[in-house]
Amino acid sequence: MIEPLLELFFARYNYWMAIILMLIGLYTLIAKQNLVKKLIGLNIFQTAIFLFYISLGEVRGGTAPIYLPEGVDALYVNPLPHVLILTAIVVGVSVTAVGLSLIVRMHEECGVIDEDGLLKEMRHR
Amino acid sequence: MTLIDHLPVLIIVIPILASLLILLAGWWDRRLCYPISLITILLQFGAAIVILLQVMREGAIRYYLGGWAPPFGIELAIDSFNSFILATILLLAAATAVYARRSVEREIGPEKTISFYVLFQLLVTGLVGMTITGDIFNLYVFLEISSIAAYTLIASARKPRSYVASFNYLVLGSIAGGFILIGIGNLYVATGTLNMLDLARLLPASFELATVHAAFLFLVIGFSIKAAFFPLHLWLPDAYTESPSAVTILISTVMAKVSIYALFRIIFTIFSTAYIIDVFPVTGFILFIATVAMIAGAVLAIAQSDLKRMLAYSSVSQVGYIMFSLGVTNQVALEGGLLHILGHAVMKGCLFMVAGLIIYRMGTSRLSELKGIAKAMPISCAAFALAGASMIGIPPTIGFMSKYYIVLGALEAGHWVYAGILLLGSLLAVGYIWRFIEIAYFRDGRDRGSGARTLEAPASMLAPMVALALLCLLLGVFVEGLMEIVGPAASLLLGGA
Amino acid sequence: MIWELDFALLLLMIICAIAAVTVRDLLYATVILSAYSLIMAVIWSEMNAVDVAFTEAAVGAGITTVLFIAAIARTGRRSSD
Amino acid sequence: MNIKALFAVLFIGIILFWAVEDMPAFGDPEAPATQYTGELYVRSVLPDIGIENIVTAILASYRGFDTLGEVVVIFTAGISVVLLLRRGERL
Amino acid sequence: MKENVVIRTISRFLVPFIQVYALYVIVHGALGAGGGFQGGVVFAASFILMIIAFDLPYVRQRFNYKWIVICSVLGVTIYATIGLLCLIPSGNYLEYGAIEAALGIPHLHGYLIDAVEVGIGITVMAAMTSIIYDISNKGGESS
Repeated sequence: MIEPLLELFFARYNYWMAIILMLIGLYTLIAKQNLVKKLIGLNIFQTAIFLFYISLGEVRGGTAPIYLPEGVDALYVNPLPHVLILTAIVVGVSVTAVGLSLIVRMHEECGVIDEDGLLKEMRHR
Repeated sequence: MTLIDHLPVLIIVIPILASLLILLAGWWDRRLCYPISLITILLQFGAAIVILLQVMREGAIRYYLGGWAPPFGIELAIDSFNSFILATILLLAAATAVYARRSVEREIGPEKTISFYVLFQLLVTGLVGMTITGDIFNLYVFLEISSIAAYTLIASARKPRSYVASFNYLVLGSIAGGFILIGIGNLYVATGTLNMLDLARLLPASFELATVHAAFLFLVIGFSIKAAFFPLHLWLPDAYTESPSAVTILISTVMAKVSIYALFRIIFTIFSTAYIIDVFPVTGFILFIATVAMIAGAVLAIAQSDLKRMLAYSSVSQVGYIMFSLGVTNQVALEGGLLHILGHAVMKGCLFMVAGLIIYRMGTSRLSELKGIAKAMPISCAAFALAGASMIGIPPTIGFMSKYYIVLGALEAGHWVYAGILLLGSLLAVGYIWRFIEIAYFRDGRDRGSGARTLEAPASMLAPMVALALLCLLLGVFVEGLMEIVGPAASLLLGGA
Repeated sequence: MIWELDFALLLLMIICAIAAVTVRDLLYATVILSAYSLIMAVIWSEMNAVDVAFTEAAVGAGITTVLFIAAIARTGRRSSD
Repeated sequence: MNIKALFAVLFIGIILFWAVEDMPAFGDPEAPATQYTGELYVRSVLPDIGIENIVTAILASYRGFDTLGEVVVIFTAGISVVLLLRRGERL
Repeated sequence: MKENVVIRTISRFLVPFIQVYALYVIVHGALGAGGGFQGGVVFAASFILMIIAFDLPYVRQRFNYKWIVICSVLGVTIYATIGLLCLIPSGNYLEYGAIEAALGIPHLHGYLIDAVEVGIGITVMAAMTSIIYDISNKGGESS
């Protein structure tokens, strides 16, 4: 009973951990009031997705996808997820930058950066 | 190889270079921004028409970037469905670009015009890229270009409310982006490729895997957030209401339609109709949600007291119609759905242009302050009435034709109850359109210059609005010609020729 | 790849993530997020994704942290939750 | 609010955990992703392009259009921040 | 910020090294870990160090908005133009092999990839620096 479960766990523990991180990030993104906290959650969420991708590319016993000198035979890991994630990291930092500048503007205009405070502020105007 | 063969890539790359040119030229002289932007979008529109004609004549275009055939490289794949959407969105983008100048002068402020036009250009380019790419990860990259541009453009109204709306959209949009990324990863794990046609070829072998089901769910949820499909529409009303008029028109017509396009592309091209009917039966669920969306969107629209917000909720309702045609999944309904993508873009563009004009002149779009406005702005209100008639579905407008085909398809598939509810939804559309008509035409306003003075906006704003209003009518009258474009597209989606 | 090390780092990362989202001082949260990114970079380089690890170390632990700290300096570091 | 968020997150979590069950094991050399495009890229970068770093080769050549998109994303973000925050400049 | 001679001297000493390293990372992308994006970010990091050691107006005088606009435009232009150049010898967009075949220079493919990486690096450096300037600029007064 416990053996196959353990096997299932250890065969894919990277995926489990990535999913747990994703859920932590997603919960923060949805539920937290503070807007900076939301962006921290967004960062955790995205990084967890990246971990998931890198786990896809991993090959047991593989080496980094940079050619070894000729004559050396090697098993390389799958390079495609790395390329995709390089692009996605850029997208992540761009979204973070835009989000932070929106937060700075909101703070300049309203003086608060949590959701309830902003809603209250909106109702007054 | 002539230049025509490279048109699929030039339609993306030249506008990117043009956006750089806008930045540099604006640095030199701010007045140069607008003409460059307008010329670029008009050129793009012309190129889209050429591509559409070429696809109709010679069949699908496949352009291998870098000369690498898939699954190695990225390809641009344009078929009859793609090219139709491409022409539609660039038509609306061109109309918006003509409209934008005065509205931007009024609402954005002089020192921000340069960056506004750069982002405007990048938003349109990102959406064009999303439409014609044949690689699912490339789709994600262009989605993020357009999303980042859209977040900022919404906030460019520089009011606290627009910042909040933009941030909410940023949060939901990032969640959607993350879901799409997870979905792409799951597809990649199941098949090992990212090319859409390659995926379509390889996926049926692994249809039973939970990984594929999860990929389907994540991609559909992600793009449903972007397309504001009913329970996931929460970002939409604020984003549409609080952004500058030109931006509202652009995102409500072009951007929403491209998200719906991506949804169609994923459901019909990558996963096939066989998948959504037999393997993972979701069509019934989609029909149900789409019907709820139609009714709830219309009811919420009736309850609003602000013109722009009312139109925003009406968009939620209309997305329901398009998704309904997706759920019916037969030739006639899909033809109706594709017609409705074009028709809704045209009429909603026109309606938001009227709202923008009213804000331009009156400084507000609250319905209670617009009593008797038809006397002051006769052309705008007439355009509103015409586009509104199309929204309700009065023959012979395009809105009638598309709804007619959707209902016909639903009846053909035996969904009697849903067809009835769909007609009821049209009645609800009468509710919110009539509210404005009544206020504009049949209520007496407070003293507003005793009727002699007209408040009509400048011609550069009126012209695209009138053109779109007439287009609502003309497209409905000459619907036969359109069917020649839409028919092959629908049968392509269903897996035919 | 040594799975014990991998596993320990992943657990540490989950602890960092929970700490980053629960701590009330935003500056602390940002610094913990930076540590989280750095551990992520270590895990990736250990999974043979050297380019991505380099990028994450430079962007996630570097630029993102700087942007967060700059924004927090302008908006205040207290958070209600 | 928190309860709603918790339910949404749990829903997503269930789909994710469900998806993982059918995935190939972690580091499995037989996985379709590694077998198909992964192998193809590793075998063809040196003869096609002739540089050592496979990731750079894919990034700049095979999937160069993605990278163009990536550069445009960062450019868009730069302009966005300019529009949102900068005051009193020509831009 | 309080005058701090130690920090200023050390960072004045360090900044050129960081920038040289960034250039190395950009050009080294074809051989090992690294590439345009990483190098651009490291280059931007040297400006961050200068902002911390000196203050924002000082750095902004040295590397002002004009340069940022020129650099960010230049990078994207390099990339897109190299792609367009591939159309001339009847290749597809970004088909470096077509130029290599047309000119007959061996290993040109690799050099073009280096050129593209330089383009990426320039844009990333300029955009990141601009973002950092704007977000850390308290009060928003211009330079």
